[in-house]
Amino acid sequence: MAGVHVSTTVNGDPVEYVCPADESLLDVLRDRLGLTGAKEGCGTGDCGACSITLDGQLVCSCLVLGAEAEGKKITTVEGMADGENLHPLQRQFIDNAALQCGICTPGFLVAGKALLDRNPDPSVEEIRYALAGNLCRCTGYDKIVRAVQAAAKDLQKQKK
Amino acid sequence: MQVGLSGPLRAAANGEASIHIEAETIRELLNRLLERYPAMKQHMEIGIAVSIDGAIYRDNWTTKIPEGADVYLLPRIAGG
Amino acid sequence: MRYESPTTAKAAVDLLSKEKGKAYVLAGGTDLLVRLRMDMIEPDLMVDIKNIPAMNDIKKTPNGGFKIGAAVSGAKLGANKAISKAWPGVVEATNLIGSDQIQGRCTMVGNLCNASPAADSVPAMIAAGAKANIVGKKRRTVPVEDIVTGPGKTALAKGELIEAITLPKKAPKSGDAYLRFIPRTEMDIAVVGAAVSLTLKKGVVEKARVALGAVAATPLLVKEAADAIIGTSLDDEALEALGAACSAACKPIDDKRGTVEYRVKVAGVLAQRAAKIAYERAGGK
Amino acid sequence: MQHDQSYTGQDFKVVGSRPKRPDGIDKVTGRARYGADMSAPGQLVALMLRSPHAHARIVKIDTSKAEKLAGVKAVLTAADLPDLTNGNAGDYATLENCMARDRALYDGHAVAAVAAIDKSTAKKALKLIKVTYEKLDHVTDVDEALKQGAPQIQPACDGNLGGRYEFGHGDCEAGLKEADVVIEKSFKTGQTHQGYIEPHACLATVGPDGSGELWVTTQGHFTYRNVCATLLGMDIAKLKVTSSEIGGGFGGKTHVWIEPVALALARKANRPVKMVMSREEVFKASGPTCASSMDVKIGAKKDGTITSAFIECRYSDGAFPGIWGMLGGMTAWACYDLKNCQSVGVDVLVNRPKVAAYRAPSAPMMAFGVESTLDMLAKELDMDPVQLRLKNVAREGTQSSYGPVYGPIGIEPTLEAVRDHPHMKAKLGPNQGRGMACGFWFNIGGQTCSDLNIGVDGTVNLTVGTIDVGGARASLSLIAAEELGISYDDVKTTIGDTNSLGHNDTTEGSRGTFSSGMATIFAAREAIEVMKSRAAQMWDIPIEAVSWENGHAVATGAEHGNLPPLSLKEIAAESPTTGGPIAGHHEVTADGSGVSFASHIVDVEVDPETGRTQVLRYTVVQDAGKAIHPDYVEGQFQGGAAQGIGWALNEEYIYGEDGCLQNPGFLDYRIPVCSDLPFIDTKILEIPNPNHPYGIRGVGETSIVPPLAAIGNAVSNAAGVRMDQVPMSPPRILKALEQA
Repeated sequence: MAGVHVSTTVNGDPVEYVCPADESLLDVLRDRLGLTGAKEGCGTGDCGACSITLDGQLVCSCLVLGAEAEGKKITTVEGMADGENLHPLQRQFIDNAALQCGICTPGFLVAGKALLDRNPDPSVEEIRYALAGNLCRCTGYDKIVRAVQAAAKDLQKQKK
Repeated sequence: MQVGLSGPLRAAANGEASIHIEAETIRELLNRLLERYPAMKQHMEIGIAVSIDGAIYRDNWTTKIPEGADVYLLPRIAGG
Repeated sequence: MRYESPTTAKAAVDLLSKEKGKAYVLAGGTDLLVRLRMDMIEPDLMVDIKNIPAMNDIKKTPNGGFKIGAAVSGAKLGANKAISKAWPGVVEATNLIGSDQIQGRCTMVGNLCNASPAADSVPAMIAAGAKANIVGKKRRTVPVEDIVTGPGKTALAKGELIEAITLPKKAPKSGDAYLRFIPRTEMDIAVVGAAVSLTLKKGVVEKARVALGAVAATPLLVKEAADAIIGTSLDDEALEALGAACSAACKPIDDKRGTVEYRVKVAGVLAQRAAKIAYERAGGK
Repeated sequence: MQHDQSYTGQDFKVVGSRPKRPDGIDKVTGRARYGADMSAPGQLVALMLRSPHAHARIVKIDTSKAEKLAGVKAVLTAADLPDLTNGNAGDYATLENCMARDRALYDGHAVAAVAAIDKSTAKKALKLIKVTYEKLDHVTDVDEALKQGAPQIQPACDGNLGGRYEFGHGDCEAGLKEADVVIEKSFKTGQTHQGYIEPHACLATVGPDGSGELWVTTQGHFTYRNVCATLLGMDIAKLKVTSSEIGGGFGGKTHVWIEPVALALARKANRPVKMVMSREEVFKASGPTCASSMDVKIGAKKDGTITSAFIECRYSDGAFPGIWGMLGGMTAWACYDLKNCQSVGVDVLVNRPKVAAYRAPSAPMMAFGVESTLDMLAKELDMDPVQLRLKNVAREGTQSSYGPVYGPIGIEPTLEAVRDHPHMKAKLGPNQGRGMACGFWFNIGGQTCSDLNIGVDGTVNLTVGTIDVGGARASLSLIAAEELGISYDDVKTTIGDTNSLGHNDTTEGSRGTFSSGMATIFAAREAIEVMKSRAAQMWDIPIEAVSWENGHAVATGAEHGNLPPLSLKEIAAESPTTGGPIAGHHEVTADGSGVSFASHIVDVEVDPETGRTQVLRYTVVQDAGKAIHPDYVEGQFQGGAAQGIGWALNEEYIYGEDGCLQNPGFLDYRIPVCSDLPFIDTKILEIPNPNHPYGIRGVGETSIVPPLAAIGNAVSNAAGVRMDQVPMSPPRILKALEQA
């Protein structure tokens, strides 16, 4: 299988790689670029653990080919904190005990941030539907929803 | 002392629900039991636990059995 | 497998028609890449159409309708206020496909060409009278209800692909709606889907189209169901007749998602509920 | 040294507070390393070939073409593994389940494996392995499997009967004669999976000298070490197992599935081998819980006194016999004080994967039968369901249905809390209904050891051997801080690998914080003894004159009382010159875990036209003994309830006529998504366990026991139909509504 040469941007850094044409972007991130923050929970777009943004759009990286990333801007959970400053959502996940095992956490953070970027003051129902593509088996989602609410408040305060 | 036997262990003790045994520790209890009812061996291999006053002991056979304690033999439990 | 990313529809057609092995069109990939991953397909060529500029556009047609490019994602469609206002049923149906993550990639055309009987956007498109613009050796335009010919099968010939979906101009006093039944609140495949599009004249249904999903080998356009409400003001009797006509049209199967009995019953229920929403949207009371 | 494990009833300073978890930052930044996140230089990728048949004789496996493919480094079949057919039954079953020898016993049973330089080469190699099967008749339903003439799955068993276990006391027949009302009903529950989001994954290395390493996602790395070494004939001490962060287990990561195969491939190839299950493999070939079928009969007097309580529940263990019927039998009537009760648990073999534990294994099924029938009884007697339960509730001194007499227990307080909860009085709308139910789980203790090392700056490393599945490191840090009298932030808790500590049992049975908490308390007390002797040295006074108060050594007695206390930090700073590092260590068989009880309340709305059920409100009341870190206790309550809700409404293994699993993915195995659930309210009760110094009971499992029945009861009140089968899927509810 011929490899595809790809030039792209990951968390603001220029990155190049060669991957087989049928390799998922998730496998590229994890196995070629060493970014194991995105997880494979299903490989079929049902669990959201591999969530990233592609040109600002929330997607499951298991359902994107590595070859498709040419010229795109990718962000992953590894790019969420600003240096040593955690993003408010990351901080609130810790403060609200919104994670137990933590395997789904990177996906929730990326999806939660995508939600707050487009809707700074979401209702509980909006949060729940926006995160419906991210499965968590430990928490019953209770503390996750509360963490997103708290982060929304933090971000609103930051803007003022 | 009287030792209660849970369902599956009764068959090995000729159907008795409760038997009289003198023992100071769990290990002694189990040894006496085995002497009297060799069929218990099979249950002990699968796993056995001892309840003393409602607290369940699965492993610690050196545990002392207080006088007048409520003692009950159970199959060994596991969990998720 | 080769991956190609042409920048014109013609180049895409060339690639597809010249390929001797198995060739697939990649739009959002939310079905195709699942099949790839599950080893259900072994492509020799995948043609990504997302770098063809025209296929990423939503345009107004000269006669007041909309032309939605084949690579337009559900999220992009949902963000378009004009279409959401004119064809809320179609937009809602498309936005029901999967999660926000899936919405970032999935397309109406992909949903159609995947040719699943349970595709959410397809009954809504059929009810709306949408047409598929096909490119290939020749261009042709085909009503959406004629595209899917069986589970996983379409009327597209080798070397053909759908370039865009055209929605007609919204008639005055008209409304559309799509409802699906799933066991959870999100993330499931429709057990039953029902779409209704109707136009009113003085509170009476003048025109209507009713389409059902997941109740037969292909999405169904149910003329008898439309006839049941045309000429009525959607009174209880008309709704009863609508439900009965929808249930009668179902030719479902028992599967892991639902039983024949269940689908037949719920198809009628959903069609009634969708009709009420469409009626309200059309300004009926 | 035997320490006094009994409850001290002390006032806590830091235990019970809610500090940030120590692994939080790693987990929100993507740095935490889970099973599939580790790589080794030169690693190979391994894949498993699995049976497409529910039951088939393996006539021949031809691996020759696969072996010749460039890039393939090892191919493995059962012929490469020890034949344990006539050995220990448990070991035989474990290895046979990892790799079928003569017969494939379920759809997805492994028959061969390859290790190759990359995934695509490994995939190609799998396609080149030719397996000749002779298909055999199969059976996947628990009741069908017990019928005469059903295909037999294990030749050593009596038909497909894996075991039959009876518990109880009194005489149920006699009790029925005293009854004014008798309710009899049969129920069924579908097979469910733990549904952890992280698939099984490991990285194995074994050298020609027989030494190996295994990085693996597991609930018990010491257990995995012992099992893998035993199965493969390795020395236990030469296999180092390091547990990754674990992405959920709930019982499913207590048993080995791919690990012995990965180790065997690594040994054969003499290269590191990484093996990661796909989601489809997780559903088909890890260890879900049982499907069940049961019959219940309860007799009662008009005043609600239960005179007779009988249940028989048949559990589908999969293709190998387990203890699931036995466990279920013990839990059935545990909440109640009954004169006559009997419970029968039956283990049944079917052509499905080998069952593993799932959170309070076997208890939710029995509770569904028992608590649904009690609700029917309450209706028949026109009695409030909470009052009916309170009328028959077990208390301290009650002889439990599984035998022992209870010590202090919490079922009555949970019921009283439910009775008095505002949720019980909230208004309901049309098509809405409220239900409640109770649940019980044992909790267990087991072998544990902890190491506590104090650095020269007075900060503390606590090393434990029980896997942290839900925040235990935070709880254990709190316990160490409490005992030493220092700040939570001065303690760093780590999970040690198998070379750094003695044996620790698996984190299962809600034992993690109970047992490692106990070992930590005593390790800290040992360190305190050392610090007292160091302080005595520093003061040059006899050790008997030193006591330990609030993190300080205090000189006592008239002659020394004027010495200012020495803090832990001060003592630690002097440790290089007072005898070297200060440490405490403790190993214990942490027996004496406390049984736990919960009562749940739920409101649902049922759509009468589609049969769809929406959970509107949910409240969990449970006895924790002592909540060390209340956030993570609440988390356990909420998580268990959510899993129970999924089980009750939508989750189910669906098998086709061909005996193959039709829904091995999260699309059609429908676990609750965020928008399916309401906030889950919790109320923690603290009835101390007298057999733990801090009063801790396990908290992890009980919360999954009541939801099935609680929701069934709520559906019954909302829609007027009694559901006798879970999941209460929309088609089933609609059918029941039409038949009503």
